Amino acid sequence: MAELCLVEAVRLALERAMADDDRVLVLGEDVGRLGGVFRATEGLHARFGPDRVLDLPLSESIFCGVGVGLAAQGFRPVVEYQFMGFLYAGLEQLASHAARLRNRTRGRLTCPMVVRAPYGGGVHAPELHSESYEAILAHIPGLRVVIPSSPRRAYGLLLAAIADPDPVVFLEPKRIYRSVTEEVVDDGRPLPLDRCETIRAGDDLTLVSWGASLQETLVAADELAGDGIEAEVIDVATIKPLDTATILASVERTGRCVIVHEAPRTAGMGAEIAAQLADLGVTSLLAPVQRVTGYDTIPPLLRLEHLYLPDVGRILAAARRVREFA
Amino acid sequence: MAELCLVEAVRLALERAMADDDRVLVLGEDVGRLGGVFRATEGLHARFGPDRVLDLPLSESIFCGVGVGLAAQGFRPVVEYQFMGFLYAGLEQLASHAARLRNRTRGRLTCPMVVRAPYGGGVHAPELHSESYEAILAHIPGLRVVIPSSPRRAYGLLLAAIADPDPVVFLEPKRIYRSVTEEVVDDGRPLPLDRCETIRAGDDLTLVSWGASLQETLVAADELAGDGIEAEVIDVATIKPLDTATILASVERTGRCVIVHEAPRTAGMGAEIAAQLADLGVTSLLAPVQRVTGYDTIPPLLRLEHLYLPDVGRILAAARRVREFA
Amino acid sequence: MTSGTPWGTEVARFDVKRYGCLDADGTARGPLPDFAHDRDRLTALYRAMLLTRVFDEKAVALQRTGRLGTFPSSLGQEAVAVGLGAAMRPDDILVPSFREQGAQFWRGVRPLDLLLYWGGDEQGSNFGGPVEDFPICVPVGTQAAHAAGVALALQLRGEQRAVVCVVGDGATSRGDVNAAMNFAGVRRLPVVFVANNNQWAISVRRTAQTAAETLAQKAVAAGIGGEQVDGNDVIAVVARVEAALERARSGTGPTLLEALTYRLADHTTADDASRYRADGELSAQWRLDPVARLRAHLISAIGWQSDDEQRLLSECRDAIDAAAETYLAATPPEPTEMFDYLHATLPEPVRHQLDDLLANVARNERGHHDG
Amino acid sequence: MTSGTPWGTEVARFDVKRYGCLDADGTARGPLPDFAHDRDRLTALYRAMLLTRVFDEKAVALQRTGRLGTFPSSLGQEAVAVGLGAAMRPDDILVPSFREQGAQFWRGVRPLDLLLYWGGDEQGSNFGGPVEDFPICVPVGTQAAHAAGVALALQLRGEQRAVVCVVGDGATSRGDVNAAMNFAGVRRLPVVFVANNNQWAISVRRTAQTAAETLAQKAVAAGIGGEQVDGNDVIAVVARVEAALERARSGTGPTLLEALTYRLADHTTADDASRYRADGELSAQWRLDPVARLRAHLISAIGWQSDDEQRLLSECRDAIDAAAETYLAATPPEPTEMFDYLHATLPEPVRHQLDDLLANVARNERGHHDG
Ligand SMILES: Cc1ncc(C[n+]2csc(CCOP(=O)(O)OP(=O)(O)O)c2C)c(N)n1
Ligand SMILES: Cc1ncc(C[n+]2csc(CCOP(=O)(O)OP(=O)(O)O)c2C)c(N)n1
Ligand SMILES: [Mg+2]
Ligand SMILES: [Mg+2]
Repeated sequence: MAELCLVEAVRLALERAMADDDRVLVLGEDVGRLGGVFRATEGLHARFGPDRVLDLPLSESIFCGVGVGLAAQGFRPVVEYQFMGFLYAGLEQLASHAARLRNRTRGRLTCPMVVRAPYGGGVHAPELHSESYEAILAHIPGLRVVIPSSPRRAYGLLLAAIADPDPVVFLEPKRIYRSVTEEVVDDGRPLPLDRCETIRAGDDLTLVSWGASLQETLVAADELAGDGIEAEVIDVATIKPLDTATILASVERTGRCVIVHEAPRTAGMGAEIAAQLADLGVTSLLAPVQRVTGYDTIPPLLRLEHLYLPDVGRILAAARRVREFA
Repeated sequence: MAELCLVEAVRLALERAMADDDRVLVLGEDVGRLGGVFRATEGLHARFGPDRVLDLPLSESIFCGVGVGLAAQGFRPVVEYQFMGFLYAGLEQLASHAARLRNRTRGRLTCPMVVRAPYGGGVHAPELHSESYEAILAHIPGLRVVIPSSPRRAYGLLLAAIADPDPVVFLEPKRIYRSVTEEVVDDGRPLPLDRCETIRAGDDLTLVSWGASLQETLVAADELAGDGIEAEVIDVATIKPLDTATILASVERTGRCVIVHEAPRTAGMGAEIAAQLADLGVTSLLAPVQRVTGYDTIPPLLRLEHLYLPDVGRILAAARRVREFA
Repeated sequence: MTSGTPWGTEVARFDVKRYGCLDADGTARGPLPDFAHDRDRLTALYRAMLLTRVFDEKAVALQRTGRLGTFPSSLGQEAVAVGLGAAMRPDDILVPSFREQGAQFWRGVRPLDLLLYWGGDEQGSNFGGPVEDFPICVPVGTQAAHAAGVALALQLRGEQRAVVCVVGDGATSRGDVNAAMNFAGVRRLPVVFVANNNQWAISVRRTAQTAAETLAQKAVAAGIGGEQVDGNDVIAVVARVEAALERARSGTGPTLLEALTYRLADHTTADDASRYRADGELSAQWRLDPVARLRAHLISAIGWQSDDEQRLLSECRDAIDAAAETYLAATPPEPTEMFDYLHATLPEPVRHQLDDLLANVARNERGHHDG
Repeated sequence: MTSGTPWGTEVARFDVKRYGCLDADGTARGPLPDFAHDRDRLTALYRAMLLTRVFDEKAVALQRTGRLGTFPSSLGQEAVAVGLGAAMRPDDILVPSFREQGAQFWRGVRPLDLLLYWGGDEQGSNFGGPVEDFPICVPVGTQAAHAAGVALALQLRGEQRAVVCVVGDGATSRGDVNAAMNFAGVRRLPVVFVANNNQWAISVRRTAQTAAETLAQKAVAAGIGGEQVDGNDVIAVVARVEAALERARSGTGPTLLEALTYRLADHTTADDASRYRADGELSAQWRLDPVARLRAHLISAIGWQSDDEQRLLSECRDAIDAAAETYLAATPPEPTEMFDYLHATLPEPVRHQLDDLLANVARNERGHHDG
């Protein structure tokens, strides 16, 4: 049992999956000898060789398409996009083919593929290295979308994603790739792909978040606790399918909810969650659901980036608004 | 003054814009001599010639990029994607460049480009000819998203989109390209790009929709009127920026709301609207907002397509649910 | 002051060859490949081309009478599809575009399957026979990446099999097609790309797609072999695809084979080609009709008689009529099918939507508000 | 039974030439172009290359000390950027990748602008000077389509101007780069694509990008001219880019010019190239250093002295130091800037978000919860 950081847990899950199942392949840019620009595939090339860990030519538009071909043939490709900002070029293949192959052929061909990408801002990287558009992926029928927010969840969810018989997009919050560590047992045990995780219990308020923003959300919860307000904190983790039941049960109890995500506000996953709460929870809501999100602007370069991402102050302000709502 | 159908109104607006401003260019597949597969550009090639109406090689990934170059140089490109299903390949350029050029250069270069695409299902076409992912576009900061639902709105909104100094995605509900006609005055007058249109007044219930689904929504409103229930019907028209004020004012009055769209449910624009109603309208809502949408499945081929798209029955059932909510 | 320019040396050189066996009137230009001396083989090729033509006619007729969706005829291009289908081994894998019915039939996809497909039932892509073959691909050119992926799978498993991927002339402008060929080149994948150059992409002429003199030379960018073949000459198509497949299987690398043919039909039943193409062009191209050419060759080479022709034609018509009847009598898909294949197991949250569908179906059956 | 194969004729033929003027030791291989006899021109080129090198050094140092974001040095590639910049006319338009600081400086972008940019302030792309030039492009290869669009604009207006678009060797694998070149070919657009082949795309070698023997031959697919130039030979780069621009402006069509060079630096400051590349390779490449080569040429051709060298070097250092100081003293951007350039006018619904930002800034200033 070792203390691992999130990216190490990703690496461990990849290594475990590759060791257990030689249909698992890793493909992407710089995933080979370099081990990925974030080292998520470090050592895999050395251990499994160039026929299982493939550096692809720089052509994102075909990565997922190559994956579709491999997957249809029974392989389990894990395709890395170096940054989510460069996954736009892969959306055509994801939406038009990966997500549809099973349905199109009535199950004759299937697409057990995982698409991994580091996502989100806050690492002082250049432009287009901070995208966070999980909602776009969640809107596409036939895809599962997963975002781990801790090393253990990264390990278990990635194993589950690789084992899943259908395409899964696995987004890794790179801001906390190395900052969050915990003990991870390499037991090969997957986590369910359709469950939110309640990571802090509380009765006064529900805070819903995922990815790196969960860190600020937890800090906010601590601050609120200092004021005697006990917040329940839910890590959504599986963006799609969305475990509405867990969120709903919490909000029915607390009556108040703040959703935190760093993606832009309009048509983000926060909207979907808030809408479901409104659909189902109108009778129990004591205050309008608040969304603390990235703004509907272009994420600024690094000088202003910290003001774009939800911070503890904004979360607290929203929490106070829902608390004080008469 | 002539009775025009929707696609004729599109054509008229294009012709008018091209005649009034020779910076306006039309680019796409088959937009030239053929006049577009739906005839939206019919006659433009003959009138304005091959230097203003350009058939591009079949390479959707660069259409918007070419448009960015033209727009940065002061042209006003109107780029047609033959079907929205093939716009996935254009998303990288739209999201990474078109939407960002002004911000990236602090206004030095700008992108007054319009991207047109027929969208939506119900025309018995092959696979991937029925996409409806306006929510994906609306999630991308820096884009405007417009969907006309009548010939007059098509004419005025398209003129406004072309005149707008920033990129606009203009989605045309092809199911009603020819079925809806009305008189359109060719007066060159744009419509505002940030206003919903209330197309039927009523106090008992608000029905919110856009695009082709508005037709079923209006039929449902008529049926409800037969039962003595007066529904207000709002055509959202400008998906982004969203005219929340108009929708909210209506729902504050009626207390009940059904949103109808043919895109998949999860993270669709219905979620955004419902979330905003929940954000702001918790005090006035008498029933949970209902969403009648395409399902979170792959849109079926034509044999089952009619059961995928929201129909009058589903809208009425939802309307009854919000009416009868205690 | 002397003036000069930088000193240049040639560092690479390429050429593109065009291959053919039969002249337009069916005469052999020289010694034919072995298989072309086999009467059964020749008549099988002819039958497959005729069957395809009869199928296309029937499908267009069904569409015109509202009993089929939009349909792309392969009229005039039968030799490309049949030729490549015939060149493949059964365990090779076809990754088609949407106009290769001739190849699909050869490989065991039934006319019924394709009628179901174009009639709007996904079951049409759940064909038996070549179960590893890809289904028809609608987004132009996107199948090239799949072909590379499938070929990579075959290579990784060390199998002696290869992939044939078909793209149109229009599709060769798609960046991902170029990228897929490039990737295939890097790994010397066992794949043959056939560019089915029918001279048109809907209303856009081949010459408006690219300034390249040939499509075959797109191979040069990918560092793979490229050549042209007369696509109205089924014997040449079979021979060149076979040779390319041989290279693919033996690890010599991929090939881009440009098959020169012509789309004698409208783009699809939704198109009216007279809006953009001159009658004269069409009638000139009819003189190169691949079916007539092979028939002429059969007459001179194996003494094909008009009896033989009639027998074969009615055999094809019967087969296609029977398929059409079965198609028209087929039970429509169950509404719930739209949820059955979304994922291996339906996620809980989507179950509500299935319920909603069922409630709506029930409502519709009670006769209310049929949208 | 005779056995034959289809009859093949050559239908197209291509070659790729490589151009150079100076040997690795700076000796002219033959008569040099006129401009290379102009002392001022030569020293200007040398100064620009030196300035670029000094800038890169400074930028890396700033990054290492936490005062700049991730930065891509152009060490070893100065001749490509400076050469193409010098070949352009002021009213031509540059559509760069992200490693062409040498070209940008030549055209009037200030070192300060690029420091602001890599320091995380968008104002760095709001440069004066070449106001029609595109800003640095982060998504690899996507700029090629912009270049085609800009060139189309110039062509439609009938202007005698042209575009230079730079892509890396890795970028040539991107489908959209191929598609953009193809489109440029179809319309004979006034554009020169420079493939800055520094042999690496982060950790991926040029030979793993494509099986093509040269990147120049990617031009063949697009039906445009393609050639190689020694990218460590600034005289050859200037001459060949000038010639290509001349062809572009005169309507002869686009060119793909592969400039052969080497990335002597890490990919960016975030990279550690020693993980994937052998020291031996690096030291061999240092012997081809373009700055040393031009210096050697200057010494023999115009009697360049070590005094001249020292004077120039300290001039460059002073200029860059001054830029760095101005950069470090620059006022940070206003928070509201993130809303100011979203659209020409801020849509009403986003105004609430601007208010939220301002409230947050105020909160932070009061010292609470600085995230
Ligand atoms: C990506 C994409 N863009 C546009 C279309 C619409 N479309 C269908 S076929 C076609 C032309 C294809 O031309 P070509 O590749 O030459 O094939 P052909 O139809 O001639 O067989 C177009 C534009 C499509 N199906 N997919
Ligand atoms: C579309 C895209 N994919 C990936 C990246 C990450 N990335 C930045 S530079 C680079 C390699 C580019 O190689 P090359 O084109 O040879 O240019 P060079 O860096 O050598 O100048 C990669 C993969 C990116 N910026 N954009
Ligand atoms: Mg064609
Ligand atoms: Mg490189």
